[in-house]
Amino acid sequence: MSMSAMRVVIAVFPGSNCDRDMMVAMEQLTGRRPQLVWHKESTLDPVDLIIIPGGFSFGDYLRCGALAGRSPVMDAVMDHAARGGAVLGVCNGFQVLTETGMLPGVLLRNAGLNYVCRDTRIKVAETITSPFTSGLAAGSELTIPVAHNEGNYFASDDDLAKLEDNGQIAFTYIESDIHGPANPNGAARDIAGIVSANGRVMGMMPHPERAMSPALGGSDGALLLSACLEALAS
Amino acid sequence: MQVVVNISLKEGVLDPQGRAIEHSLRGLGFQEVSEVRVGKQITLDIDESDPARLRQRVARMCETLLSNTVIEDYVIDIVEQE
Amino acid sequence: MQVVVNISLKEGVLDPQGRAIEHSLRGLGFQEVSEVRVGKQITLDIDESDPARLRQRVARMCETLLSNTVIEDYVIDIVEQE
Amino acid sequence: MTMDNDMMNFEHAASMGLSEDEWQLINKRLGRVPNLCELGIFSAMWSEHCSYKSSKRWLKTLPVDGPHVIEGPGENAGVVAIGDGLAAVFKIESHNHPSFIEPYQGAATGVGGILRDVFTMGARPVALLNALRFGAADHEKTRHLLSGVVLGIGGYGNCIGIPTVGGEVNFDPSYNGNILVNAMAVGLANSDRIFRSAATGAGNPVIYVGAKTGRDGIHGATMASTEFSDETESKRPTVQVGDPFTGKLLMEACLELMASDSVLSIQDMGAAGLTSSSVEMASKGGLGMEIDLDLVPAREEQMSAYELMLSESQERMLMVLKPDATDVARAIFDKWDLDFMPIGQVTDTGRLVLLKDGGTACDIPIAPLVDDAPEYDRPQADVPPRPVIKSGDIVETGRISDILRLLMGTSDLASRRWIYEQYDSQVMADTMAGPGGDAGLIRVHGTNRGLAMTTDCTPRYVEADPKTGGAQAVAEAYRNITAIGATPLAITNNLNFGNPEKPEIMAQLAQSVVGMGEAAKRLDTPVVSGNVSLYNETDGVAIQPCPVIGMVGVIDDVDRAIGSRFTTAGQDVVLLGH
Ligand SMILES: Nc1ncnc2c1ncn2[C@@H]1O[C@H](COP(=O)(O)OP(=O)(O)O)[C@@H](O)[C@H]1O
Repeated sequence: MSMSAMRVVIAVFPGSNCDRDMMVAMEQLTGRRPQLVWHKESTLDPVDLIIIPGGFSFGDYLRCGALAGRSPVMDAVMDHAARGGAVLGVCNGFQVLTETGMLPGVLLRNAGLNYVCRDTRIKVAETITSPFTSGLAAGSELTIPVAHNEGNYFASDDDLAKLEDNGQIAFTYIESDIHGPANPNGAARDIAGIVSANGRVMGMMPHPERAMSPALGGSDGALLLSACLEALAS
Repeated sequence: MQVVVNISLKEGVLDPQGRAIEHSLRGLGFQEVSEVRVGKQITLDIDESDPARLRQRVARMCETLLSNTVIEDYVIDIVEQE
Repeated sequence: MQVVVNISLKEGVLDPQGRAIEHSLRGLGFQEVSEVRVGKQITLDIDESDPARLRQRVARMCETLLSNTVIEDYVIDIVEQE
Repeated sequence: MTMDNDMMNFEHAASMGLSEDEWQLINKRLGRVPNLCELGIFSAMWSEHCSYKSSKRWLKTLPVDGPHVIEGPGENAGVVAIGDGLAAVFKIESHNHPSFIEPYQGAATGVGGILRDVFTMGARPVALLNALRFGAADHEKTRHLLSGVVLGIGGYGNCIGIPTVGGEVNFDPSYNGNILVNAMAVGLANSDRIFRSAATGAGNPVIYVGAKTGRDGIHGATMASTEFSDETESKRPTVQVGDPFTGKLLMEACLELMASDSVLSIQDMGAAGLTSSSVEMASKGGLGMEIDLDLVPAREEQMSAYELMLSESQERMLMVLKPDATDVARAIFDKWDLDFMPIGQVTDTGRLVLLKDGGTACDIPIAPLVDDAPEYDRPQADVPPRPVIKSGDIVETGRISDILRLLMGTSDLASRRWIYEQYDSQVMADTMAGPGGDAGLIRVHGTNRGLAMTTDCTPRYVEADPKTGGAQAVAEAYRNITAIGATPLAITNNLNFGNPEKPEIMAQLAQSVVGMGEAAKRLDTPVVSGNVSLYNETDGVAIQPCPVIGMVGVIDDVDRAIGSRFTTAGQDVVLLGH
């Protein structure tokens, strides 16, 4: 399958606000506009990739991602994942994935207690095995912005050890001269993104869809997304 | 002494969070739910054994920092130590 | 029936907000404070008069939505109706 | 308790901030004594905030026309053409008093309100800016107010998903008891799809949409028009709570509805809520309106007509639909889980008639509410401009590097990064330049065109010489827009001053508007929208005058925009001007 033949769906919740950004990014890479699916849909046609976008689904009320995690479309997303389908959650999407238990752990409020919007430098973990990152060199570094209030990844020590041992840590924040202190939110083991045990569900806090061209602050996001689309297509 | 402070929105103040939770609970089939309101519960250990003074100090903390008295009410509960 | 659900972070889970509040309180001269933890208090009206069934339904709400059992504990309090 | 239909006397009117003359005029126009609800409506409409009674005379002197101006002052926001059939829609508004009382909610609802002003016109908001003034950095309240306001701006803007791309913050002891929180929003629309507020067609349905009405913010417009004192602090329960989640749903629902060709006119419920929205819509259309208040979606029980009309609950709109469009519209609002309620109709009587509990709670002519709103030519006492300080006269007292370090550490020059990193400046993925430079720059989605925007004012210049200071604010904004490579187009402004009944304050207001107008004329940047915030005083002490300029410019090719950073070592540095 070529990238342009891929069927990509973006789930939209009331309060999602990076859904259009992700749609534009995907269209830029695949030449094809992904389908937006409203949260009230409980079934989905077969697709190659489902994306849970960033934003403030349901106003982030109760806990980020909690209310979205219980909406009908997530049943369909979980079915898709159970069949081995690929799912990518960015920012609020990552929070939704942990809330449904599709990914372990939880995203707590930033250690600094403030919302933080800035570029971060992240590194592709050496040990990761997942189609989402197979197109990127292990250990390579990317500059991608974050924008969140709850990105502080937390999991029990056991879960963290498991993530590490199984090669489920996808990205970690690293130090950089330009972008300041490495970890913007206090995340355990500097985790910026993780994958599920089978490698086919990924959650990440940084926003690749915001780094799609040099004029808009860099194109490392395009690099990341096109690498994962290519791997998923092959 | 352990003290629990419950902070709730004043009556009449909009509670969008409560509304969203109520909506979601009903969507999940809990039709019997209404009037959901969300408040905060703050637990503190306080090194003060005189109950009157303790209560007075905690009230001061509520007024100066813990609660936003413009829109919130607070209730102080002193938990007896085991 | 009115029900109050108190949701608190499990022991061992970092509570940056509690820490920040503690820090601020001490900064304001409340040196006697320690161990500040912040939880949620959710109040609901529930149309169910059988106490056993009521408690069971609310527990279901907590497990499915109100609390995240990875990091949170919950306690259900049934408030008697006046 | 006073009931809606109880007849009022002058004491009641005075407690609502009306003067003896204004009270007499109301009686004359009605031919009788007003009841509580009617008096509440007059006092809100004639408040400084809604009527511009002290500033109108001076606002009229501002240049408002230009070849690219599509809509000047008078609508919810100004509109200018930016080429390719597109228009920029923008306005700035203050939320000073509420933000001092409750910084988080005050600032958040300020952002929510200005966004509604922009999407009411049919534009999708694409950027936010702000202009903030706080007391001395070491004043006991400053830290709390600053962090609350910044959290509130981010809390609303980040959640609703509009990038905050610029702003300014300064500190001065004159703001210790009265901070300034001005929020600006910029939107994009098709030039031929601009929505306006004038009601049309007697018999057409009047629809209420959005959140329910509660008792919050009753009489906010009057509060914004009085000085602060200890007593106002106890009026606290008037604070409204913002709900950006509902705000987002309302924005999407309204934009979806506007695309469906159902809306005849639309108006957001801002200051004075249902009162100003219904009166303005009817008055601009030269028509009347009849509303059944029992149909207004209410959050609380037993709300009186007075309370329903003056509540400032957030996230609400009023619109007139095409008669056969109600079903289409209802389906859209159902989808977004928002209230949708036909509450009345447009009439040709020229009267505002409110029904409640089977009776009439209000029946008054609309024209006097707007046309007879008092207009004052308040006396001015010119204060001679302070002498100009010549830079050559300043004696250097230390090493230049120490002085530089000292300057960079002052609250007015220190880095603003702590503030703007709390704002999402990139959502919508079109931000070419966010906070931290001269102007914000947003790519017009799907094109190579860009919109540049900035907010500016230097209060101490205005205080030293109001006319020059007013002009300087325009010039500074102009420089910021041009520095990024864009062509300045038009201005919105927010006039923040003390009590205009004091002649020296009135002089500041009037003269700075004159200076602003002259500069705007010379630079070809007409004023297309704005807002006035007076009575910024606490216990008789006025703020430093702060007429904020918000300016928008356009650049045809964003690839030609210029940043403000040095990009490589070895480049020449050139100083222009003198
Ligand atoms: N300083 C000003 N300069 C130019 N126009 C102004 C100024 N102040 C207010 N206006 C205009 O007067 C009209 C009424 O403003 P306002 O009462 O703030 O509207 P609303 O409350 O509906 O947002 C608006 O069209 C606004 O643009």
